[in-house]
Amino acid sequence: MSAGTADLLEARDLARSYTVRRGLLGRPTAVRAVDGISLRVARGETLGLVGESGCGKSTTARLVLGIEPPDTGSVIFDGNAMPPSGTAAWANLRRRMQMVYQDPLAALDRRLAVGVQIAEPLDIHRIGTAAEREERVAAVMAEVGLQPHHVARHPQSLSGGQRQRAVIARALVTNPDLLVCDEPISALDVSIQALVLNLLSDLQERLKMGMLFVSHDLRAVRQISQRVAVMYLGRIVEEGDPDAVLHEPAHPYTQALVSAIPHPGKTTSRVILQGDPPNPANRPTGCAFHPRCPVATATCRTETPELKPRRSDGRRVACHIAHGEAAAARAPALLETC
Amino acid sequence: MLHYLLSRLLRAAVSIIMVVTFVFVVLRMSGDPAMVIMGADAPPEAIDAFRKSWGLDQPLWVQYFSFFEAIFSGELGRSMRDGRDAMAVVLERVPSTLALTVPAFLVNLIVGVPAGVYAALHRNSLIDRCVMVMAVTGFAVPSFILAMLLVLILSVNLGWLPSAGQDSWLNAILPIATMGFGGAALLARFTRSAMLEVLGQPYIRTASAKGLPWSAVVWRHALQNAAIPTITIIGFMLGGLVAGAVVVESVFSWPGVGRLLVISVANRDLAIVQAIVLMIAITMVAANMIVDVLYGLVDPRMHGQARPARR
Amino acid sequence: MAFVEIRNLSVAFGRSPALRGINLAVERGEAVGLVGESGCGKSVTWLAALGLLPASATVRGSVLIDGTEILGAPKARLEPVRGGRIAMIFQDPAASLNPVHRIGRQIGEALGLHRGMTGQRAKAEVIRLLDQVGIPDAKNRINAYPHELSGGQNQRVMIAMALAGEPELLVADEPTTALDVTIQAQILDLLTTLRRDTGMALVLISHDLGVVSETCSRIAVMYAGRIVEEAPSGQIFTHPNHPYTRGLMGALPPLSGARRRLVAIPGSVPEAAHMPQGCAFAPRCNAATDRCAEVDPVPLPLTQDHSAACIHARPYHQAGHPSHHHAATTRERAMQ
Amino acid sequence: MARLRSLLERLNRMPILITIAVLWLVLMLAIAVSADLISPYRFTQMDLRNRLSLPVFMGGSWSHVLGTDELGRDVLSRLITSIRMSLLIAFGATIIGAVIGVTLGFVAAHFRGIVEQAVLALVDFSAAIPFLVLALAVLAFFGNSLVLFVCLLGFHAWERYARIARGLAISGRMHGYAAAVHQLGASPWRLYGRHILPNIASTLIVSMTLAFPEIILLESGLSFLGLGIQPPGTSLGNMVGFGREYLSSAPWIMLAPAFVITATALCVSLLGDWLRDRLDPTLS
Amino acid sequence: MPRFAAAQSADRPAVTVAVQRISTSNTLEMLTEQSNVGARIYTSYAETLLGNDWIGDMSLQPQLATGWKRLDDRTVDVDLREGVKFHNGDVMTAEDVAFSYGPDRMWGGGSVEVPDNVKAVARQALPAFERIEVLGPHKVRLHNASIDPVLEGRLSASIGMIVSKRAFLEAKSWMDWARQPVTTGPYSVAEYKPDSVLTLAAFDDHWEGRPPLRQIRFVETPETASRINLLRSGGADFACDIPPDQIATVEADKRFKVVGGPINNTRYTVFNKSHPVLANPLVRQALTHSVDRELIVESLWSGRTEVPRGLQWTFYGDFYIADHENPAYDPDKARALLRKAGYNGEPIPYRVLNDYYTAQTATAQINTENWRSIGLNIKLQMVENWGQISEGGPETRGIHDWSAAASLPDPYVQMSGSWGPAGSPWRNNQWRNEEFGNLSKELGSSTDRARRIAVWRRMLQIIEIEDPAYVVLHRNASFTAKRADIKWVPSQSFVMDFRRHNWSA
Ligand SMILES: Nc1ncnc2c1ncn2[C@@H]1O[C@H](COP(=O)(O)OP(=O)(O)OP(=O)(O)O)[C@@H](O)[C@H]1O
Ligand SMILES: Nc1ncnc2c1ncn2[C@@H]1O[C@H](COP(=O)(O)OP(=O)(O)OP(=O)(O)O)[C@@H](O)[C@H]1O
Ligand SMILES: [Mg+2]
Ligand SMILES: [Mg+2]
Repeated sequence: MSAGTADLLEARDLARSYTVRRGLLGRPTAVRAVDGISLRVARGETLGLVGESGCGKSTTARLVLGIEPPDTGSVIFDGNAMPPSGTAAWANLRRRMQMVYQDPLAALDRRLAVGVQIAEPLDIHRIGTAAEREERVAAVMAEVGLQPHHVARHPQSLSGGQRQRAVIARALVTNPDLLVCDEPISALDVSIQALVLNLLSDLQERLKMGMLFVSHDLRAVRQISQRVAVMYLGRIVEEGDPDAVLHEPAHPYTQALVSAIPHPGKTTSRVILQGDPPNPANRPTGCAFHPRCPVATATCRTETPELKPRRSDGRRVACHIAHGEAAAARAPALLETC
Repeated sequence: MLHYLLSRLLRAAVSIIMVVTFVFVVLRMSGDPAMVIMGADAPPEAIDAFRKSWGLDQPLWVQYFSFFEAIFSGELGRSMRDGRDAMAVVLERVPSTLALTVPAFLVNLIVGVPAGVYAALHRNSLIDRCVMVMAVTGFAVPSFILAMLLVLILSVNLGWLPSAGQDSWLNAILPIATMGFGGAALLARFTRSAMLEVLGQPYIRTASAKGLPWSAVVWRHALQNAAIPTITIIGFMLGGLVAGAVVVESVFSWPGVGRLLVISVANRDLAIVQAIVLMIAITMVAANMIVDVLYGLVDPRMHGQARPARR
Repeated sequence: MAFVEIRNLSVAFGRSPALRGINLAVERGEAVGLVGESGCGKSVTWLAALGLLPASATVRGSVLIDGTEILGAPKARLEPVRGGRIAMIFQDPAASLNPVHRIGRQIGEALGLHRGMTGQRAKAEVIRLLDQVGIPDAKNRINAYPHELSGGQNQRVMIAMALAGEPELLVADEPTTALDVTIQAQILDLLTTLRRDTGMALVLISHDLGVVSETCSRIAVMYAGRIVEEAPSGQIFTHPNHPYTRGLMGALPPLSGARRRLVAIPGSVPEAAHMPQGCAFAPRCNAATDRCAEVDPVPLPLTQDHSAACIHARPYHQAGHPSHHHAATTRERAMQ
Repeated sequence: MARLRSLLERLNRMPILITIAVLWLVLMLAIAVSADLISPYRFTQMDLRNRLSLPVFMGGSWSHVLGTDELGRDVLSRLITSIRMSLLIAFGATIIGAVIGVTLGFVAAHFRGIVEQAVLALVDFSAAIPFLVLALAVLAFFGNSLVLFVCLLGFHAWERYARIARGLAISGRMHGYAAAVHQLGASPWRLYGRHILPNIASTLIVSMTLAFPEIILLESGLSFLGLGIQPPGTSLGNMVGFGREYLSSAPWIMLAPAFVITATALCVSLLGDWLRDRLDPTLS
Repeated sequence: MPRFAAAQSADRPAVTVAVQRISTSNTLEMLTEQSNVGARIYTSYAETLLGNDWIGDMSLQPQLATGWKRLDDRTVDVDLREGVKFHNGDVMTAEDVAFSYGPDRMWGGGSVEVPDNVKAVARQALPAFERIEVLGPHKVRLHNASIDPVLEGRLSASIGMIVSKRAFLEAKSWMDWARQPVTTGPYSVAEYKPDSVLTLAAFDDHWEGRPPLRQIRFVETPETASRINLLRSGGADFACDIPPDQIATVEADKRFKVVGGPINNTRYTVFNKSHPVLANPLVRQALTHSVDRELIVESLWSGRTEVPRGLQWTFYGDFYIADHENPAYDPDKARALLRKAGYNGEPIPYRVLNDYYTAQTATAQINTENWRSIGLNIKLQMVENWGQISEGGPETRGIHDWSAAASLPDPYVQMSGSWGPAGSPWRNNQWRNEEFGNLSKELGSSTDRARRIAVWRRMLQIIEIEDPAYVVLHRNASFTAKRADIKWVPSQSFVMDFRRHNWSA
């Protein structure tokens, strides 16, 4: 945190559950999608958010943007608490915070041409004249690698990657202060990925844009973020410098994750996680990861580890073993670095 | 669940009170029932006496409150015309109305929905055009013209079916056909439009890619997603089941609720009108509940909107 | 004969061509990777093959399964193929799942269709499939609706649904974009195992070169509606021959070392309706010559199983290095 | 200029049936606008010695092209005046009903909770009130004014729009695009007007094209009960209603207006369906 | 025996009659069913002491009374027919007759609660009725409180249908009775579904012998076209209330015939003298002079009815003023009258019910056109019920339609009852005329026939010419379509006579 200025975004202790009912008469059960997350994003900084599928990343993204109200916890944007969704203050904030959706097809209105949809934030926040808007849209589209003739296309007649770029363009068109990207590049080929990642870093530098970058692509995360947080079952289990986290993962889950990164042209050995995948409707006691953890001990089964800086190098991690509070049950699997 | 039911019942009560009040005010303030029922030649004393005996000489609000008082004691009042218990009069008519409306409703469903689906699947084909022209014509031809034409052809000229009355089930065929035609047309058009809306969705492609035969894709996947407008219309149809159809009942001299309503409104026979309106309101409310449950069934996203579980 | 053979497949939407003559063969049990520029026609290829494109598309060419033409085949011939012989995993899982049906039902449907399973048996199988793709709490999740699942979970439902029909060929269109690497690894393992055990062929469409190289034995690179390079996966990374393929390799963000600015291929794909006369990649190619703007290159065999559609591509010896001289003969051949 | 050209181009692409429909509607509008100029007689002008005279195509004279009615009035002149009246009523009421219904439906869908309950209570209320009673109310309390009459008929179908709009809007809001637009900071106006409305427009268009003939017929029913357009005024429904006794003896009195009703409804529907299909970019 | 009866009844036809309305009040008791509508049905199941020769000249005929003798101006002795049975098998006695005219049924104050409006109706029909005295098992004496020139005639009024005392007292309430009366007519009420169907079954113990029909069904068929179609498709043998324009349509099929014609009911249009414009008799005279009756009869009625000489009937005998003239159709004279009256375009409302009377709307439109053509600003208002016709202040009530019927050969009952000081227009301040009022009283109390005729002539002059209260349009006509092979004669009223003397097929 730079001295004097508050963080752009600060989330404290966010939690969110969904009720699901099985059948008409089924008993409602709570699914804890996010279970106590705190994070900060400074101006000009990118926080990468990685983690297992279904661990609550998209939900976190929605919560920090105030699209959904958290059950508990609070979001502070630019020093002020997030106004309730739907209010004028909330709506005004939107020009400063934007989101790139995970599923672009669903996030686009199939009745409107993409050009119109990209221009929409400008229309909504009455930015510029009609001509300026048109110009701006053309510029953004070019920046994300869309061609001028795509302006009049409807979402369903675009390819997956083109749609994704349309969503990115829409999010960038207002030059937001905060950008939350939920899998922004998953459908892009590497060349366009490069284009988009370069674009994002440029904007970040130029506009001091803060970014929450949710992705499964650890290369991209490393490329773009200053810090990375690893989530597991609704909580952050490790946070730190991307290189450090990716090369010397402290948490056993991170270790498994890093080992699974595929490398073009090589076939590598990796840690395949054993045991059942985690179920947010039925959270294990103690450390949520312990049923699948190769090094879990008795403590892990009963005591929930806290996310705190490790004494050795100050890495924030939530693991009894990493903190040396418990001895590993077995020697950790050999992790090769690359 | 309980909360849902309670709010539903509260709303139903509010609507019903509004309906009853409205009908009361309208009927009371648009023509003197004494005059209407006794006729133009009745001596003024008779009219005064009539007014007095039905409490029509009281101020409106007194009448209103005593009317509600009576309702809460389960007494809907008596017909001003012949002194019969209003509910009994209405209930006596309901079966004969249902004898027309229920089959007509089924005809609507059985003909209308498939016709709409079919037309959607063959968009712009000759068949689509024919179905839709039929549907529009069926809807735009005044029902008494349709009824009269059916009667002229099938009863008067061919002598196959009776033209009016209520002597056997044969009498019901023509009125049901008349009513069925218009309603089916309505459903067909809504269904077609909603189907077209859905057929371009990616999940329809998924279903096809699974290898489902096209008919199964349509019936199992598309129809349910397209169902909301159709269900809404079906809800209105369900709600209208007890109200009958004025024109058709008149043309076929079918003594149903619709005609009773017209006669009773014309006579300002409040108790009967209220009894009918109450029945209609209750069916409407019931139909709405059914519709809401159906909404939830066809589109799980409409159910409760994944309300957060607050701890 | 190849199990599936696509010959000269071309697709146009109105006046703009999306595919400009695709030739691709997939053998039984083979895993083919399909990579390429976003919007180059990877998805359309397979949608066209299975007859799933909207009516506005004009499709030409031929798609043979075991020698039987399925392009433009009547529904009765096409339906058993879809899902049963060729299953497809779509790119946008959330939109591609029916929002009003429970996921268990959607998967069960495929089981009923292609494996005649119903009732409890089908349910047990659905749970097994969901377990297999790593959906937690499968027993309860079969009752979930797509909107109650996360992006990655929906994607896995799509995968389970495609596997339900035990297809002979699985076309997976970016099946792991929403999955974290551990689950991705698990899914890829699963696909590989299935391939080994059942002889299922796999076409993997992906942008993740790592994923493709790990899973597939052969890789086809597409650009602007054509296959521009095709090679065994080892060779394509060691001997990328088409300049586009080389560009792709170069754009990959590194996982270690100093962070440098990424190198994207400059320029953009030409508009489909206004394809340049010569090589479609020429305007963006740093090795382009005048000739490139005139000649529309056809695939040239470089080695026995490596071909590239570039007039500058040169044959090489598998062990050796490609020479840096232009072979006139190659150029001439390309011109025919 | 370019716009004009593209318009012409579009017209060129219109199927023949649609062209006919458009032409018919234009004709009707022209008749409505110039009714006073083109009608050969005053529509109330009676010629009792020349009652029920045959139309030309049944062998009548050219002085009354469509024959005369039971009071010897020129059917053509009455038809022309009726077209004006009925078009006014039908278009006016259809639009009023749609606007009120859709607005309230959206309001219900947007606010949910107590507002939704209130709107739904109103819907139930209005659906349960026999239209007859409603008509009675308006006419008894406000007199027989045309404006009120149009509003009244507009109220007829509002609850259908309201329910459909609410149902579809709730379902639409669950879609990702609505959430996305909401998060862009769009006002409810924009969300409902620009995104949800076009997405549910096709159903609403169908509903409106259905409401059109319905309203004409409803007016006929009301006229018949003495609550609609009153003699000596005339409307298509009114002509059909009063002419129906003559279905077998002098069919031209009512068949001409019945034909106009049906044909206009047909054209409106064809046009509506076509428009609906055009507005739907997923079709093509 | 039952078998024989069955065989017997099987050889008699059953007929179905399609009617627009069965009973306005939904009752079969004539004390509550006061409209023209009820007249059609009641003679088939109920009988009065004196009857009318409906299909003849309307003259009084013995019915349940075999003879009557006037003792003085206020008393009549009546001999009752013997061997008359009620539908419940009881034999009719003087007790039943006295009861039928007694407090329990009509006047109240007896053991049964009588609705007040019934009392009022009874009082209007029998204004000075005192009591009926039982003189013997088959002899009664009627006492009237005042002199009544038409006392016997009143015994033929429909409200005086003779009912079974036992059955009446056994009924749960007056209204229950009114829906199921037990009477003496040739047919008994087998089933009555209000607004739908009334089935009458032959009453074989009727004093005239077995009635000619096994069963009569009146089915309510509100639509004209439906009635005709019902007839044409064989669903009915009679279709009532056929508008004149449809006669040709029906008769185009040789199997059917339309019978009927003018009846003893006259259509007229009445004025509200308290309306500021109509207060001026000149304006009203102008109105009367611009009604083209002949044209209406000619066009709307195809000439099948006639224009009476004012509100009087030929069966009035020497009360019929043969030289009385209706105001002639003379637009110029009407315009002149208007000028004289200083009328300048004030609106005059004309309230019309939608075809309550046959061709009412058409007639009203013709009148309106005629009135407008002389410069009157007539505002045609279609209203929905009688209540709305009399609503509002005097300036909102101008003109409306009415009809009048007479069944006794004396103008007093009809004219004084409708327009005299006891009539509703007088009491509603719609039309009053002092001289007319006094004459009306004299007409009712005098026994000097010549004087009464003179009084009557003057009354007509006042109410139709000098200070017009109304303008007579034409006689009403009633047309009934029937199977051509049925020999059946319509009456000069709404009554349908299905007795044995009027049936053969
Ligand atoms: N329905 C359609 N109408 C018009 N053009 C279409 C349609 N569908 C696809 N296209 C165009 O066809 C081209 C190929 O699309 P396709 O979806 O196959 O691309 P892709 O290779 O799958 O790309 P991505 O990796 O981005 O998904 C694209 O340029 C796209 O814009
Ligand atoms: N509307 C909902 N109703 C019920 N459960 C939900 C809902 N939305 C999300 N969940 C559950 O919450 C959990 C977290 O979902 P979320 O979408 O945040 O995951 P994610 O981390 O984004 O995963 P992915 O990488 O697969 O997109 C999942 O288990 C999901 O099933
Ligand atoms: Mg997600
Ligand atoms: Mg694709």
